[in-house]
Amino acid sequence: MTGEYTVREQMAAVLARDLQDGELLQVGVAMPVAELAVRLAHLMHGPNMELIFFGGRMNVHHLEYYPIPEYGWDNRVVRWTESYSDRGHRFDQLKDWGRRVFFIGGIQVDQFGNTNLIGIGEDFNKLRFRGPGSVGTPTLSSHVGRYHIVLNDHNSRVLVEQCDFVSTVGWGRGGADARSRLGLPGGGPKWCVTPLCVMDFCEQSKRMRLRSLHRGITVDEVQDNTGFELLIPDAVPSTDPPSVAELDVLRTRVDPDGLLRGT
Amino acid sequence: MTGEYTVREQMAAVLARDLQDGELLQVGVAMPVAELAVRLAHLMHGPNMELIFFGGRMNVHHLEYYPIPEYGWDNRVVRWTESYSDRGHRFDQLKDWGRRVFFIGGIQVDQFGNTNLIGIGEDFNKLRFRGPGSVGTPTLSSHVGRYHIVLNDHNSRVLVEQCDFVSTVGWGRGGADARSRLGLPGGGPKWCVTPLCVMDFCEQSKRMRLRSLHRGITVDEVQDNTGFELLIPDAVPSTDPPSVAELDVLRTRVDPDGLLRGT
Amino acid sequence: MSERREHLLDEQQAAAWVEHGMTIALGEPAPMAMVRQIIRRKVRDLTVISSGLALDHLIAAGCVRKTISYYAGGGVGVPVAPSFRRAAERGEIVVWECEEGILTSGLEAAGKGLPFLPWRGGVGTSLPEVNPDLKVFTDPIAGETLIAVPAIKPDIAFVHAAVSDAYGNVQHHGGPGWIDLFLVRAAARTVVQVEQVVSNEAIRGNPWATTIAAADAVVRVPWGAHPFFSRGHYIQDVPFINDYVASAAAAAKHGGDPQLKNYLQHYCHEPVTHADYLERVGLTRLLGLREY
Amino acid sequence: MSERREHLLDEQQAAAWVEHGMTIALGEPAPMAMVRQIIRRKVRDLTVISSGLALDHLIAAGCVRKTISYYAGGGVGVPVAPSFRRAAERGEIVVWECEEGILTSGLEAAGKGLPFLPWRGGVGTSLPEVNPDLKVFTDPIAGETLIAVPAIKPDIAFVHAAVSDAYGNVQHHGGPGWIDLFLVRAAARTVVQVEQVVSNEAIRGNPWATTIAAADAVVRVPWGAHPFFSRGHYIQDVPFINDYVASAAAAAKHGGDPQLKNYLQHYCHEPVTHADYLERVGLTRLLGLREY
Repeated sequence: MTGEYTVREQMAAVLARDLQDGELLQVGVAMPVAELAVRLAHLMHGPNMELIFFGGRMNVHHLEYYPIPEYGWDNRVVRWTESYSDRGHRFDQLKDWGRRVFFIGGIQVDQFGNTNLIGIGEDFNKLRFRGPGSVGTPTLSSHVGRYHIVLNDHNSRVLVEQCDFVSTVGWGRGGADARSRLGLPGGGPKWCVTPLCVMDFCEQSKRMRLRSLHRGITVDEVQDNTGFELLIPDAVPSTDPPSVAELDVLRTRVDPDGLLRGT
Repeated sequence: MTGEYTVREQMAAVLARDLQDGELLQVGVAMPVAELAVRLAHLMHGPNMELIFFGGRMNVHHLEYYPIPEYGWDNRVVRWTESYSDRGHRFDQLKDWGRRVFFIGGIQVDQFGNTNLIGIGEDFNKLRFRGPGSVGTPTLSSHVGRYHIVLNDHNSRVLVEQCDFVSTVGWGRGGADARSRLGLPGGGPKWCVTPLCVMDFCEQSKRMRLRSLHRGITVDEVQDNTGFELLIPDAVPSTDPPSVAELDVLRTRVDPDGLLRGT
Repeated sequence: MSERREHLLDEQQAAAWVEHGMTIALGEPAPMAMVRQIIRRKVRDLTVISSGLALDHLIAAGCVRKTISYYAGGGVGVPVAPSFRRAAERGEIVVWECEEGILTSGLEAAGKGLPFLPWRGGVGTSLPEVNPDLKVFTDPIAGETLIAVPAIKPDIAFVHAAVSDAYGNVQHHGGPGWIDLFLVRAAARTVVQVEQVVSNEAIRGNPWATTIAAADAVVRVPWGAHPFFSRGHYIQDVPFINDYVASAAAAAKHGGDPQLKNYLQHYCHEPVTHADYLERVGLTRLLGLREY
Repeated sequence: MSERREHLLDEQQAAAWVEHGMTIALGEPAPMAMVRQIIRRKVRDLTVISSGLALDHLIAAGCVRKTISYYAGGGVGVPVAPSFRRAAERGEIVVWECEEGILTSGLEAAGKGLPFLPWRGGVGTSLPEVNPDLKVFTDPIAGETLIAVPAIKPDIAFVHAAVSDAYGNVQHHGGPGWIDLFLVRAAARTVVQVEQVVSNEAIRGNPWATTIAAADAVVRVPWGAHPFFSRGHYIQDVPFINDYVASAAAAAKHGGDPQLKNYLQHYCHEPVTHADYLERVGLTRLLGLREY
């Protein structure tokens, strides 16, 4: 029974387990795996979690069923809101964002967890690919207690040695004090979760390191699809698969439409 | 008939005539003359004036009768509010305060219209008289289009050569560019209205100048009760008395309880 | 005795405030009735503070010289708004690179009459490199490294809301878009398009709900945010949005693809009034966008 | 599965959060039930961010070392709060001189996690001279002269509101006091005393009306702002306030006047609970403070 799960369900389960009760959870745009991971954690073990979405702040632990909106900007998702997190002043309580966890993607992610939403090219005025812009990620990533990088694809076009432009500072050019030297209060990126594996960051160098492999994935497969030299421990465990209970909550209450069960 | 008015009614009428339709009017605490002047102007010629009080913003031009609250902090005055001027962020639209007119008192007012709400004494740490503090007057006086100094008493203890401490900059140490040199966008103090007279400020020196005398008051009386040398023009006119129409609106609609008719 | 002046304008009168070269700001959901009227006026060289597909409309129509945007996403499955992406890659527009906190700091500075405000988000990123208006400085109190964001001063802010009285006292249902009040406070003038004009008494019944006081102009345009949502009134029209994105993507890919030109012609240039636009969309379609 | 945690405390539990030497902030109307409990605890050396007569109570009771106040007025006909004036003139308290815009800038800086914010109001005045924490500096963008206000960080903000749910989602009636939300955003913890606790569903019916989300503690104290007002619930008790001012003025003038000591004893030290205080005030008197 537990054998039957998709890699996206695996990713959601991994992320959900890292989230602690009482935390505030905020997900970037177009990140369904992270959206559903947050809801899974909320229902599994987070009665005091608060979900931040579209300026609304909500606790839906008591609801039997909480569907993800079919469209990323569907304002109906605020129907369960208890307050607006930004009553005209979104960043007025940044000092309390240590309890907030954020999830971020990127058009480039480098070996120190810096990410890029600006664009690809050598010259900012002649970009080969113009990205969508940084949204609020520079401010969010500077202040939240920690964040996870979540990628829909694991390949060497996204995972690059160095970002052409940095829109969020992960661990800069490396070193445990990379962020404190910049005066950034937030805890920085913790994991990078992809369809192949979970990666974290070496405590000293802050280079990205393989943490666990999803079912059926090999170390070589990961390294071949990564554009920089990944730190590989001697023994790399398998990612803990979703439990029966997690899959049950996921499929019956969080993702009944099977958003994560498609490919 | 027009002979029957009090000096406080005179002061209110003078102030009311300076206020233009479309302006926003804000009065400091414990200033009944200015409070009622604002209401008089609103009803006489200001259908587009807005009164700012207690964080509320209101237009009561359509009301038959609008009493002043019996107590300065009586929240019932907000019953006619259309919006709160400070939905948690009182000073967020200071750039638009050029349309705002403010009225201010003070424990000391000097020859350049600087005022003091901090205290009296040589040493801040050993004040002979500790004042109430500046409220919002430094910010207000820096940004409003113009303001009037309104005094309940005209004597040389209040009207001094130089304030012991300056809580609002009028015209600093003098000169037409006194405020622009400080970078203050607001237009500064226009008049000082007292029970004896109306004073303004010389265009060049920005020293205080006698503008008009209330009924029965002499130039000597004013100078004798002023703690600095006042600029006295060759001919000083009488203050225009309240008109029949002004007194009618004042007494029937603005001040039916006779707050200004007592001494 | 004269009466209190009403602030009501029609959509063409309000659009006439926009002149070549101005800086305009668009709230969220985008005030699309006004966006269409601005396109119809063929205004040029605008600096536009906006995000997503409303910004994309104005770029596609050739109105834009410079963008101030924290995010120009293209909707579901389209990471970047197509016309924005093409124009930026071809150097046809200037991109004033920023992010939410930097943008709101610049807007707050303008509202507060300050030349700048400090911000931490963006320290260590490429933002101060690609946007030289952002100055990295050392704070005078604690010696920390921060970014000085210059005041951002829109000439006009356009926002969409649920209701207003005739005097411009606006109330949103379900809260304004997160950036709207920043834009309003920073802008020299504000135009609010609303679903409905209500009595002054209705506003005074709950003054704390008033989100914008004395907006300079109120424009009554039911369904005025279409194809986007209006809280408490209608949800977004997803197929319509997807059609726009497909047209814009095709035009961006192939240059002179006619589909986008047709869209702009049919929905922005030809309808004289907002009601004309709604007639083209059709009442059945509009009523299908239920409000819950 | 565990349940969502409630944030309800009684007034004594909440007051126990206050320790000697802390910085506390009081909203407007003052949260008097909490002020009385704090006095009852005989806390010392507080830095108090407050104004007017609530501040005067704490000074009269000997709890205060330092004040951060834009205004310490004494009510009708009493320009300066009597205990504040006496303590300041005798050097018994430290006055951190400021004004509204400087105070809110310091609070905003704290909320935003910034070491300072710039402010123009106060440039050219004596404020930077009498308060050396305010640094006059030249802005890095336009070269203007501004005041750098350091972040002001209260340990606890105490505010009064109309209602909250059990989870600390607070809604004011008729708007919060103008400074309350600044205090809440700046403070490490927030205690809200409310007239009434309502259901979570009532809050979710109008989430935009929620003024404070997830306050750390909610204390249910009907008539808790007495002798001050609570919008939609009661008006202020003017004779009671005048009696306090007269007592405080007499004590300030003559030193050991017993009237003020009696007031503090009778209304602050002896009543164990807020209900005990209300019993002393009397229901007839309370019901006379009508709500309109």
